[in-house]
Amino acid sequence: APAATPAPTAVPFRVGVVTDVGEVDDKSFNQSAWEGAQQGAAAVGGTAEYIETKDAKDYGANIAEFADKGYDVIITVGFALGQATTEAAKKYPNVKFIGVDQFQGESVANLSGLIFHEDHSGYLAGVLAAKMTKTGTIAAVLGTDLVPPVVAFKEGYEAGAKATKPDIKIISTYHPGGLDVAFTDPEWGATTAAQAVDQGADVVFGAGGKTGNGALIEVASRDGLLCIGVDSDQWETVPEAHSCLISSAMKLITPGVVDLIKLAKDGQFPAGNYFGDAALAPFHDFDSQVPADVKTLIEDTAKGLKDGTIKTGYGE
Amino acid sequence: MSDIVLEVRGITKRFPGVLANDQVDLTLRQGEILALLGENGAGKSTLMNIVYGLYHPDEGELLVKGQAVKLNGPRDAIGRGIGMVHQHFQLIPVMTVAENVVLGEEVVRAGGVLDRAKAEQRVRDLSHQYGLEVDPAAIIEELPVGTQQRVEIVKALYRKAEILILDEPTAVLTPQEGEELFAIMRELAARGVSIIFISHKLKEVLAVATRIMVMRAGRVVGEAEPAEATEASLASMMVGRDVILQVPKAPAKPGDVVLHVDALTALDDRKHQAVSGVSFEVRAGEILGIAGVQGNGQTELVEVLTGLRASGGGRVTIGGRDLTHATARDYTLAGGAHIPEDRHRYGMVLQYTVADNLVLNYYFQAPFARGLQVNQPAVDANAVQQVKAFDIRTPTIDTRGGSLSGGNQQKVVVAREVSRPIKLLIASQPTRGLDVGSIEYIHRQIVVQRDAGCAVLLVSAELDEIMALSDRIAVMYKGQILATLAAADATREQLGLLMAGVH
Amino acid sequence: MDPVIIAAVLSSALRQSTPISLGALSGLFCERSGVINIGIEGMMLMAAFTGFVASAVTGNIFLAILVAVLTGMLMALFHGWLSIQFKVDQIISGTVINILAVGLTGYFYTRNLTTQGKLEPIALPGLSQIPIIGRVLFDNPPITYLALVLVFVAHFVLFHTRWGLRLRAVGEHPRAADTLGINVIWMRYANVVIGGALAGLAGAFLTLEAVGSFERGMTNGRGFISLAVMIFGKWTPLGAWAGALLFGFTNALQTQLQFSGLGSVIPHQFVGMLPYLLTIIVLAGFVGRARPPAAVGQPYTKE
Amino acid sequence: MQIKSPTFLRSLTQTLVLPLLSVVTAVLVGSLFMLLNGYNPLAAYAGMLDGAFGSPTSVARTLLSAIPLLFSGLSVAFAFKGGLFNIGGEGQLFLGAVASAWVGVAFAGLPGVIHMTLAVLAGFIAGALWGGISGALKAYTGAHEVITTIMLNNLAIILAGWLVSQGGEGQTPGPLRDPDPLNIVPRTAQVAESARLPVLFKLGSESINFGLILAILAILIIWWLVWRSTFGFELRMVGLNPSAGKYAGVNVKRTTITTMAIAGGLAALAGAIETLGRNYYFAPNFNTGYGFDGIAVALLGKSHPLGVGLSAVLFGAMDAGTTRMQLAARVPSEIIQIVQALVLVFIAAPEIIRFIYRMRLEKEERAALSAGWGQR
Ligand SMILES: Nc1ncnc2c1ncn2[C@@H]1O[C@H](COP(=O)(O)OP(=O)(O)OP(=O)(O)O)[C@@H](O)[C@H]1O
Ligand SMILES: Nc1ncnc2c1ncn2[C@@H]1O[C@H](COP(=O)(O)OP(=O)(O)OP(=O)(O)O)[C@@H](O)[C@H]1O
Ligand SMILES: [Mg+2]
Ligand SMILES: [Mg+2]
Repeated sequence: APAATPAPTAVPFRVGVVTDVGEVDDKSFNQSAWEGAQQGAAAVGGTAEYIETKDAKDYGANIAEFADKGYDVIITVGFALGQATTEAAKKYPNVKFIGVDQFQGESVANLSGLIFHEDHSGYLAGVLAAKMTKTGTIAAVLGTDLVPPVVAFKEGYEAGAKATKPDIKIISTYHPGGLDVAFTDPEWGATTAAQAVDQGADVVFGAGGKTGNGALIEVASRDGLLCIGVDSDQWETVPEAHSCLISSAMKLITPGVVDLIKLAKDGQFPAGNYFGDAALAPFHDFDSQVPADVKTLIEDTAKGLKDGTIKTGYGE
Repeated sequence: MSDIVLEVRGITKRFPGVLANDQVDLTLRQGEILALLGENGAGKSTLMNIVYGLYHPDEGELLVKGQAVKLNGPRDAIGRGIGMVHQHFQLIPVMTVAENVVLGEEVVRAGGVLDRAKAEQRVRDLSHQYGLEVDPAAIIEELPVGTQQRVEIVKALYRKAEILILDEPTAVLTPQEGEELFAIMRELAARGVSIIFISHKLKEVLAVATRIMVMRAGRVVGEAEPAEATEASLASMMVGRDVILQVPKAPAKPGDVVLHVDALTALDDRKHQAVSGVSFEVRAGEILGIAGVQGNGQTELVEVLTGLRASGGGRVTIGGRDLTHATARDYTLAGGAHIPEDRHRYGMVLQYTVADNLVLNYYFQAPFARGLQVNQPAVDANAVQQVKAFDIRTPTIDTRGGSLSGGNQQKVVVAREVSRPIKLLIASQPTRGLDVGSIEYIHRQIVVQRDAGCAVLLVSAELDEIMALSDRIAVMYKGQILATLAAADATREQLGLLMAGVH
Repeated sequence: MDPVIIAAVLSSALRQSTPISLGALSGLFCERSGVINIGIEGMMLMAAFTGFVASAVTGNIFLAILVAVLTGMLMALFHGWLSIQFKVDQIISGTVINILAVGLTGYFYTRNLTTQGKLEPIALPGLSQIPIIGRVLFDNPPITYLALVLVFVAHFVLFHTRWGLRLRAVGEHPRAADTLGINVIWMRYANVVIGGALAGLAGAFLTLEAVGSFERGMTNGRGFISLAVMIFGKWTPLGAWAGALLFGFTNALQTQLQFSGLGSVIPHQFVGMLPYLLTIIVLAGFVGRARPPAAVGQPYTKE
Repeated sequence: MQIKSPTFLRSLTQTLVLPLLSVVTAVLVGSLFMLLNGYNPLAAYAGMLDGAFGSPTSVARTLLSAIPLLFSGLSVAFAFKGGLFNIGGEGQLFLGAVASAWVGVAFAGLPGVIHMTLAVLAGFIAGALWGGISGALKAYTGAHEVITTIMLNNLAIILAGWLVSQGGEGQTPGPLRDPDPLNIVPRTAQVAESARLPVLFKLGSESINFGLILAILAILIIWWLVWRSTFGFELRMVGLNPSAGKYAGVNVKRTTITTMAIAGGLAALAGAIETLGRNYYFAPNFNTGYGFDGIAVALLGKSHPLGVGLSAVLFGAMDAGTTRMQLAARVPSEIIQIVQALVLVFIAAPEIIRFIYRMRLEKEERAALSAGWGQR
């Protein structure tokens, strides 16, 4: 049996992370959340531990694994864990839950959904794409519309592009399959990107896990094209795409998680939805290729989105 | 011409529970036609399969042209000039004649590319040389059985066979086709080919063999010269006692028409017309025998009548009820019984117990079913009774049907079909592959049913069976009934000609 | 219609058909010899994985293809061992292959492996200049060309060579082949392994040519579609190829329909169902007189 | 005349010995894998046992995983008996979940028992229709069920997704989507209390719902249906020898369709019970994989309802124990899939077990799924 004996005195503040299907160092959601958990735990003088989920069936059990041991904060990563997290939050009212990417329809006192304005970063990506395209055609290769953040990215992207260049042609497509394949079909992403590029798209936004990564790598294999990643700074996660990756439409999970852990420790845990920041990643090697006026436009747009003077149109 | 080309010395072959060959000796001289006779299961095919390298003997040795050989497979046998035509043809139905002939010894160009034209030419040359007419480009499944058999012989000759084994080659042939085959065999023998020929038909053996060897229960029990032997002497040598294969049978007392078939047509599996406008009737208390070479539409006719195949036109009534488009269930419920031609395919579920097989098509009726449930006690009670009444040799009634011997399996089928009240019995090749004892038993059951007032339709490729049992005989040829004769008036020769389509 | 769009759709169709036709050829060699192969999916997945790992570790993409093909052959050997040697029901044996592949690729999945590059398109001089066709057919990466060639090679081998004749013979009537001295067991093993090599190539296509990276479960049913396509093509290479092209085309078409903005008119899911619906309809409606090899699924016992 | 065969007891032990040895051997080979990769198999398996049976809560989780596995396993096993291979469990499960959620939501206000019964039935019927399509395609066109069920899986999953999807701007949401504007998650609304499966008892921190009773009933009913009813007599006959079935007057087409329909319904019940007993709504990220796991469960259980029950518990335990195994030994949980595949290999090829343990095993009946491959 595992050594699960709790220390008799002065139990430290314990943070547990349950990943979505995949590894904790996936350089994406899981890793960002795990880093946030470690930094947050350190900041409040606690410890952090993780469980990697291997099968969607195990969400509930994995959460319970921490909850049963009396962890203080449990972070569940990803939209897919939303249901299991809500259930667990109701069952374990003394544990604080942070659901990354989980929109809260109803408010549960010990559950906070860390969500993002994906449409904002999508909008910024759209502005960038519209400014950088030479052909006037840009594309988006997306995971499934069953996942609202993906829809938000898309709607934001299209709105940003249109606002910047009204006559722009945007060709975008969702993966036709179910949730089980939509984010893990890189070849579909690649061939779909190719189909878009073949008809003139020169900037491709790949938003859909490994499916989107497939699109990025495909674009990278062709000369003179640009691609935009999603979620985290994909410069770090998809080195194969360096030759085209101009930026990524990010949601800043790590600082969001850190904030929420601190709030939990301070007893100011916000029930319901908690908005983290959404932003565009650095341009890395493309920094010199992005004209100064474009950079300024993006900074201004980001400000406008934040203060509400610019609207993406999504969810209104 | 007394060179010994093949010598078999002390061959023994055991199968689990069976001693198939027991210290068998055999010699074959060049240019002779040696007939091998014996009951079912006597071990003839086993012996030949050993000579052809398919089986390995447990004991004994083989000498080809005086040289001891060890055959590790057919390839070795072929290499030694041995060819075999199997009882069940070993032809690939979807391929052409030429492809079947050259398979394994293909005519190829560089890189293993088939040279079709050359292969076809080789086949054509061979068939001219030996007078075996075959079209090398024809697809096997489109050919009549007689032609398929010629292909098998060409296959052997192509491999330069000097020793040719023919395992029951005439079982599927018309008497006329049989004659043609004998001519071919004599021609081959004259050219120095040595032939071993297996048959159950004593007349043929006497006609074509130059020497006869008889096996029983795995042993050689005697030899005979055709000039001196008679059918009776051969039969008693085979069985070990005097045989009278005459079923005792009083004259028929026909009653009302039970089965009426009018202008019936049907297609075979390949959608070719197999039954073309057949009409006949069978009365209560009589046996109508349908004679004919296999493959002339009898199978399809029986399947239509018993609800296993859709009719293509015409009309069928049983006891006045229209059953033209009946299912097998309708047929059963109308008082029909069916002993199917292929008991493994239709007659039994080999994995089911004997008890379940005894109610196979009757399980849904009281007392075997109660509501939605099978009434197992009733099924078992029935089995106990039938096993006794029909002398079915089985360890228990829960034994799987598949582990019974062929004769006992057939008894299960017969018991099931005749032990319920029936008006009509259709028996198709009811004794195929059975030993003498079982044949006698089943023949007697058929006559008992007739005498009890049941109408019987008997379909058989065995002329002797037809002649022994039938009250009237219809001959089927190419999907039609050529003639219907009273059994008393029919002669073998007449029937033989009709079966070949001559009238 | 815009020729650029036509070319884009056709290219995508050809690309999506490539792993499917390789998979179908894999099934074909197995089934023509009498062995059902529903393990194509697993063989593809395993090969995609090992090929990727080999490429990441050695940096040699051709060596990686070799590794992928060998992996497919090894998996096939296992399938043969179970179904030919031990006479395990061939469908169960294929299922085992599939489950095992998911388990093994997941278990050995190595984090953060990346390869530098994938197989690049090679434009055939002259031919690639032909309008539309040139772009679609003559400007492709190597495995795509190879797959096209293999369709015709398979056709030729199957119907015009000694090997093909014997292969079909053991699938139709193994006993007959046996009586002519053809080694049925060996022929079946050999062709199942050839089938494995083809499935392995399909896997190599996915990671080494199409995507350039591996993801768990990335075959996403392509092996099963291959199987359907093989039956659709009535167990012939050319027919299977036609089926694969049709499947690739419906997929490319559904993407194009979304590009054209149709997605906001009718839910894109309906368009996404097209390829599967079409496969069922075609299988049920048109395969009609298709006749599988007579002995497929039956283990051969030498007396 | 002896009625019962004397080897009954011996064959029973043999029936049990083989699966047991198969599991043990697979576990040992799994250990080998772990040792090779530097994991500690003892810690891993100990963690697994603890997670599966170590506490009342663990036992409850094993049971809760076993219930859907039992239904999808029974589905595959039942179809096997009729000579059909249902790989369509996954899609049938989805539709069962959707249909029961729909009834659970749409018919709120019905009296409890009636509403719950209707919701469960709706799930069954949805799966039965979906399975029946494959059966009908097989019966009337000869399209092989392996392929049609795979295609129908894809269709069902896409269809179920659309039913609850939000879609993009300007698109109509799927008809079953939760109308609550605050909920952006694509899922149905919560099923009414009246349609939920009642909780039977609490085991540790988990609640065991009425699904357990349904599972036990299903085992008994399927056993009766296959081995005692006249339909079962026909079903097995068609499975073993369709020609003989035709000869015996069985409507083979109808039996094929009915068999696939019942199989589809059984798999769908797994989805219905998950929805009505645990989740209380359908969402497309609804637990997946039970449909495919059912194949292994059925094969391990030798397609006997009781055997399927036992193997469902074994697989359920493996599922429930995975998490703790991972925590205890940090071993990738895919090792479980490898072990499961190995169990299958050994079950399907007893010669390997016989070879390893130098023992004699009676020749036994083999599944013959391949018989109708691609044929009309
Ligand atoms: N492969 C086998 N396995 C087990 N027993 C066998 C096998 N082949 C033949 N036998 C048995 O060996 C005996 C001899 O069979 P064989 O086929 O040689 O007889 P046969 O003389 O050719 O009979 P028939 O006249 O029916 O052709 C029979 O009892 C048969 O059941
Ligand atoms: N495994 C077996 N167990 C028991 N009996 C068998 C077995 N295999 C075959 N037999 C029986 O042995 C006999 C010979 O079988 P086989 O398949 O060789 O047919 P055959 O009639 O002898 O054909 P041929 O004469 O053309 O060789 C048949 O009666 C068959 O029923
Ligand atoms: Mg014989
Ligand atoms: Mg015989």
